[in-house]
Amino acid sequence: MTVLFDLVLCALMLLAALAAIGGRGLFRATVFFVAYGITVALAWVRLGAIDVALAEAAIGAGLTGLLLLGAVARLRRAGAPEFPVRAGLVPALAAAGVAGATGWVALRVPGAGGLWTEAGEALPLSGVENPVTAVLLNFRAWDTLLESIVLLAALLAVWALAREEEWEAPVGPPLHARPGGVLEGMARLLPPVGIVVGVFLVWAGASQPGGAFQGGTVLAAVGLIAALAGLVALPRPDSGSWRTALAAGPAVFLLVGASGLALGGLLLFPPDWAKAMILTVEVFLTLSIAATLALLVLGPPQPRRMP
Amino acid sequence: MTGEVALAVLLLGPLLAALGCLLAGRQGSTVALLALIAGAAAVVVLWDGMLRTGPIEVRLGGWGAPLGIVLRADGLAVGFLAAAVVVMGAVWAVARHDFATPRARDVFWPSSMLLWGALNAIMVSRDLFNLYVGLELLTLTAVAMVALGRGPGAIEAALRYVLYALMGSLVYLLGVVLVYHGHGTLDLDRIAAGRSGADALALGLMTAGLAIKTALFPFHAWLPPAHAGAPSPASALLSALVPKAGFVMLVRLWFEAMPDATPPAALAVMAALGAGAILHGGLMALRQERLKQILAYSTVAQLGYLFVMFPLVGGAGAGTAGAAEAWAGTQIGAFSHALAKAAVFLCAALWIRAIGSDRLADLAGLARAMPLSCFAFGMAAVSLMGLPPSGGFIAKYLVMRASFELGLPGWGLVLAAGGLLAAAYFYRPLAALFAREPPRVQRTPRLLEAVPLALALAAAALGVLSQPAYDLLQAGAPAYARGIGP
Amino acid sequence: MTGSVVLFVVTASALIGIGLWGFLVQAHLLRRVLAFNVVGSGLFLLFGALGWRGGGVDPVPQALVITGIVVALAATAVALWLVGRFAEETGRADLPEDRREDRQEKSSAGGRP
Amino acid sequence: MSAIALPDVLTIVLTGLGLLFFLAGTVGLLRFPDTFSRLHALTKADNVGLGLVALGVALQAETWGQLARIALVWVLALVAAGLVAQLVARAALVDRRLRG
Amino acid sequence: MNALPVVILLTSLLPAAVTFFLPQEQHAWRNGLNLGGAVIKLGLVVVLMGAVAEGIEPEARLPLAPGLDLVLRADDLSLLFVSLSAFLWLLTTVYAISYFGEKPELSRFFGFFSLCVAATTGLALSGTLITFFVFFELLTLSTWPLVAHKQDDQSLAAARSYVLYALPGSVAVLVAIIWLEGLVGTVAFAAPPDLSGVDRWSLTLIFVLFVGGLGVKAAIVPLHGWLPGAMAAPAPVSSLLHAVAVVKAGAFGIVRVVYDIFGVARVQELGLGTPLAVVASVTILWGSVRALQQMELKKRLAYSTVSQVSYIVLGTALAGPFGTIGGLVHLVHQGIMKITLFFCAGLYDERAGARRIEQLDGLGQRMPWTSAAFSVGAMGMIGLPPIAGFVSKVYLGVGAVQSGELWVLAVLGASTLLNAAYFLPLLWRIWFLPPQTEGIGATPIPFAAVDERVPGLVVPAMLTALTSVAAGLFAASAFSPLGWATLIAGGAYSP
Repeated sequence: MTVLFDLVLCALMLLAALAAIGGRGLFRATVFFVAYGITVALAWVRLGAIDVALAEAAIGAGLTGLLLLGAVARLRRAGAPEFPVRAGLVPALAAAGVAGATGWVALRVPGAGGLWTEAGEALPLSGVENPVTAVLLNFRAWDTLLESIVLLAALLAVWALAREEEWEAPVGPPLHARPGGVLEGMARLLPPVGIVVGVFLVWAGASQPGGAFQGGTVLAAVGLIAALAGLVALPRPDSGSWRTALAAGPAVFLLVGASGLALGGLLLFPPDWAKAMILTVEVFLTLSIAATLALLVLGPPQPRRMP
Repeated sequence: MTGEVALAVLLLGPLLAALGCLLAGRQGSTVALLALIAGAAAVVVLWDGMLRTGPIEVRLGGWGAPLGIVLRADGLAVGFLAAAVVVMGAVWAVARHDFATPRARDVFWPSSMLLWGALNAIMVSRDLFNLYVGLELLTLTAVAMVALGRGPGAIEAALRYVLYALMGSLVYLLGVVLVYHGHGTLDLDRIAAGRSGADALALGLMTAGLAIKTALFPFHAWLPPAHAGAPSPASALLSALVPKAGFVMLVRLWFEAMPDATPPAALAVMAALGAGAILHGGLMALRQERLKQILAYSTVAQLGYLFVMFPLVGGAGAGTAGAAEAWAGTQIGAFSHALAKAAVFLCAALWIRAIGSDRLADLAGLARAMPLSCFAFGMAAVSLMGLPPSGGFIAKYLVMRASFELGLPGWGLVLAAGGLLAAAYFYRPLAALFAREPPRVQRTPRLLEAVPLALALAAAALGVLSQPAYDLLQAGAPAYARGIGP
Repeated sequence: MTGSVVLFVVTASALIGIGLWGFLVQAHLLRRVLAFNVVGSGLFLLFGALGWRGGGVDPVPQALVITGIVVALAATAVALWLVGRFAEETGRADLPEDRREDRQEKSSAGGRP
Repeated sequence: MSAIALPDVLTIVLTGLGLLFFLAGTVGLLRFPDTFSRLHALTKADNVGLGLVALGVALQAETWGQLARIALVWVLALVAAGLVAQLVARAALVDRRLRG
Repeated sequence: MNALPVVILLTSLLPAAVTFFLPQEQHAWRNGLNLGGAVIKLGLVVVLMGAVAEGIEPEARLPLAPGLDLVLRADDLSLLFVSLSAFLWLLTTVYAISYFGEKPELSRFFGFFSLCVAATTGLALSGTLITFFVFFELLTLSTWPLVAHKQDDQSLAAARSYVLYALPGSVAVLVAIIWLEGLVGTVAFAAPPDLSGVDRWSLTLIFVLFVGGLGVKAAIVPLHGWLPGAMAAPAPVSSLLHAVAVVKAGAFGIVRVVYDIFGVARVQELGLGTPLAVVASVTILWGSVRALQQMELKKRLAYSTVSQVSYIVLGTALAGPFGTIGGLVHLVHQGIMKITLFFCAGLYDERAGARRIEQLDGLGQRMPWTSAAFSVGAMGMIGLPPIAGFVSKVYLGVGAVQSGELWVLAVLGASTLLNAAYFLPLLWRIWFLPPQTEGIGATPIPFAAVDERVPGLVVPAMLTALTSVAAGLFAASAFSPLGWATLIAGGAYSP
């Protein structure tokens, strides 16, 4: 029974992917991409990796879809022409070659068993019960630290696109939400629920699927709705408070990591302190991730000229 | 213990400094200066510790190889850390005057610190996925700097750079997935211990990905517009340091992680691509009208030099003294290229500030108006051409001698031809500088001109005092690089 | 390997193939970024599927995939904003080297600025 | 097949009905001429369909927590559907007046 | 004692480093520094001469990389060239100081000028092939700005062609060195490598690469194209370049290759002696014929240099001690005589504005000292006793007979005639023809106003002329160039 479900799911995934890439209109392609993202999240659920399913749905389908939609609108505003999909034999052969080889090798070569056992043994010392969070925030904390810095670097790259004279202007697209309208009403209703869900996700991350990134994405979504509805003033790149929010997460992570030096090793979380240290890091990290993701979606500062 | 503290300063310092620069706004450059001083001190401590006790290994979080991430500062890594600090310091000195507007200042200083931090992280990391994240951070900061460029093509160059980089990192990641599936670990030394059927395909994919990131010949289309479009102090960083990260990763993969997964034919293909880069880069540089474009194509060519060593170090010559010479020569060549290329780009930065354009026609006669920076440009060009006295020459000599000893003289002649080509495309700007009537020049403080001169002299000094550089490379070098059998 | 995991591995490889084909053949920049994301999610799916043990997926690949997704998002955001800025400046959505003049450009329904 | 427990039968019946409503909504989407009638079909049919499916699944929930979550999902979906329908309708109206 | 070669090198390296940063108006400092450096260098060379005469061969070693050490070592052959360059550098510095006076960009000029001499000294004192190559390259780099000093189109074109010839030549030498070291390991001049194991074909190719690469600098015929063009450089540069630094470096290199690497016996055994002699002879004749056709004084002297340098190459190509001595001693004699001619050419150009041959008419009356020096130099070049030129030609002739290459005698005879053909008319015009007052022959400076009495220019010319005569007269003494050459040749032929 379950294999049939997986078959249908995989078929759906492939169809959605083909429609997203080969689809006629840009808007249609983006919509199919979001649908594709959801099916991939489902696939992760089927594989039993709930943390990743959450991340894929929230970030892979959600935020990326939002960015794509924003880009489609901007391209349309800029009047960039669309043109039909081109077939191409050589690229097709190359792509099929790589994919075929990868699939063939992945199936033929016996797996080396991965680090399931090592992670299991080290879990009690890691200070958290969820093995994924243990890997993310303890065993491979250095990766996650660099990853949070990557988000900041991406934001700097996006802000670099602003023209010189626009630097003082607030970020984000031109707003045309009707004051007192449905969007504003919604923007008042949703945030409390969103914040509860987000915080729960971060807190639950220690023992069940969840974590800083997934929680941060939900909080970012909440922030976006409030900002797009005009309830919250759109931030400006040179505003001190927003920059502190951006820098808080990585800074705490760095300082906690450095403090490990005194305890005998870089990025060392001694077992009995680990849970407390990881949670403090996670709280600040979530704050920064939410701020960075929201600002990434809002984009570089743009003048308030109406379309 | 002090080694680990020094490494911590070099890894966490730049990242903290970047956050500091973001918050400090106007005082961004001062925060950067503090970080650079700390970084320089840390490199000296590492260098000394390295020579005394061999490579410094750090098990992050105390977890050790399979589960956690291991960092190792061996001779090669410390050499690049030192080169990075020197180049960053020089770029800091010149960039202080350049990025006046709030937008440029608030993006350049944090990004440059992040770039430096990412480079340090990549040089010392022994974990494949950690290398991926470091490489991605390096690329995004580099894209940010290219996007800062004021010229018309800057946005297009940044876009092409990001597209190439995206696909490069994904292809590399595909290789990493296959390695994890085959070996069950991501640590270089543990991968070297085991064998897996997926090694060949994994290495092929990782090499393709890194070749795109290092702008090796067929995948170099993104580099010239990006490095010419970026503001000059930034292109000094981009050309001198960024492609070296991909190259070091390739060297570690091919010769430390999977030495015998590479058939001799593949080694020859890498060197052939390098030769193609030397030829194509050189010929294209001959046809450019703007100085920064010449320097950008020169980077494409000089990167080709680094790949000529592959068939000499691996394959038949593996483990012989010749292989160790070729390896050491190439690394010294990489260090001196970093110093010299940074020097010539910083000269371009000063000249663009002084006369507003880098077209060869407008540069005519600059030797009279700005003698110091023109002399620096000449010195650095000498090193890039591989003429004595310079690090470039020592590198060319060592690799050529190794190629003759190992019975593959063809690759040595490629280097010789490359040197001639470099002389050809550097001659045009040099002759232009020497023309008679100096252009109208906006006053540049003499101290600023001394910065590229210091870098050029460092590149030349690498030619005279190359023994310490050689000893550093040998300390902690993996077996294949010490002339001892694998 | 049970049947469904093999299925996921095959699908993931197919997704990588489709994405790579899309990236290489498309001229429109937005579609190429979209294709990049398809390759990314396919690749992560492959990583997860290969790490499948008994009840769930080996935690290390899970963590790496989460990190990978976030990094992919960061890169996509930069790429998309660059595409937007490039379109605003040049009024086109494809890189010069991809333009083939013989292709008849069908202008979409979007309003002219 | 031995007698299936009552809740399972109900779950199958309810989810089946729910799917039927979804099908109706989709047919409406494809057949109706203009945006407004399509919106009408979608919001009505899909919301009822979702309610039925949620009810069916709720029967399988073991803990109150899961039940609360399913209810939260249903409420959020309803609110979101209503909001989006409003916005799309307004956008269509503005678009028609511009091009009208 | 081992540090002596390094100190000699520093006496021109340090002044170069400091002079670059001296502002233009610091004439006193700049001249003092360079002259001081030159005098100290000459003194140290004399001390070194004493040491080497007693058989001590000081050596200094700076390790660069594995198997790549910079070695400075003084042996009799290197001393011959170092003494020549030290002596002539002092005179040329004096000459250049008064030649330039207040002209612009002097710090740059004197900086590269002393860098160029440092390269020549290093090249002469080099102990291994790779050290020789490092200084060989440094010479090219430091002479480029000197040739392009005037920064006008003509000198930039000359500098361009100079680099166009020199760099491929240096690549040839580098490939030869690396190929040889790939076969026999690091090559030191003190202990000639054992080439028995190497096959004839590679040895011949390596030899051809060496001669080709070094031949560019030694201006052997097909590769001499850059030399006449380099006349666009100011007089002190063309005199130092052609009499001492660049041209002799090439010849010195070939001498090193033939004597200290291959060994005369092996060169003959490989059958390379005769072809080298043929190439040298072709150059000698071709240079003289072209010199005959030149109407500009400096161009004529340039082509004369092309042919004269090949005497040295001819000497090395002839088997037997006399040929060797002839070649070696000509290395010094040609240097002294040619620099005299260039000093005088510079004087005629600077003081009388005479560049073309016909403008020389009657200058003997107004510029007697210069013309006297010029005549001594010219006659020396032709080979008339008692001036030095005669000694080298005699030894070369005897060497030719000794090695059984009789046709070389004919070449020497013919070239002597040709020398006479392009030098004697000059002397005739200077001393016996009346000055031309106007028309194409007249010099821009009115004849009456021509005045040569600038000590800084005339004294060096006179000194070099006297040295040429002294070298000829006291050839027999141990410390004369001939004495040194015999000492070296003795070494080359002893087993």
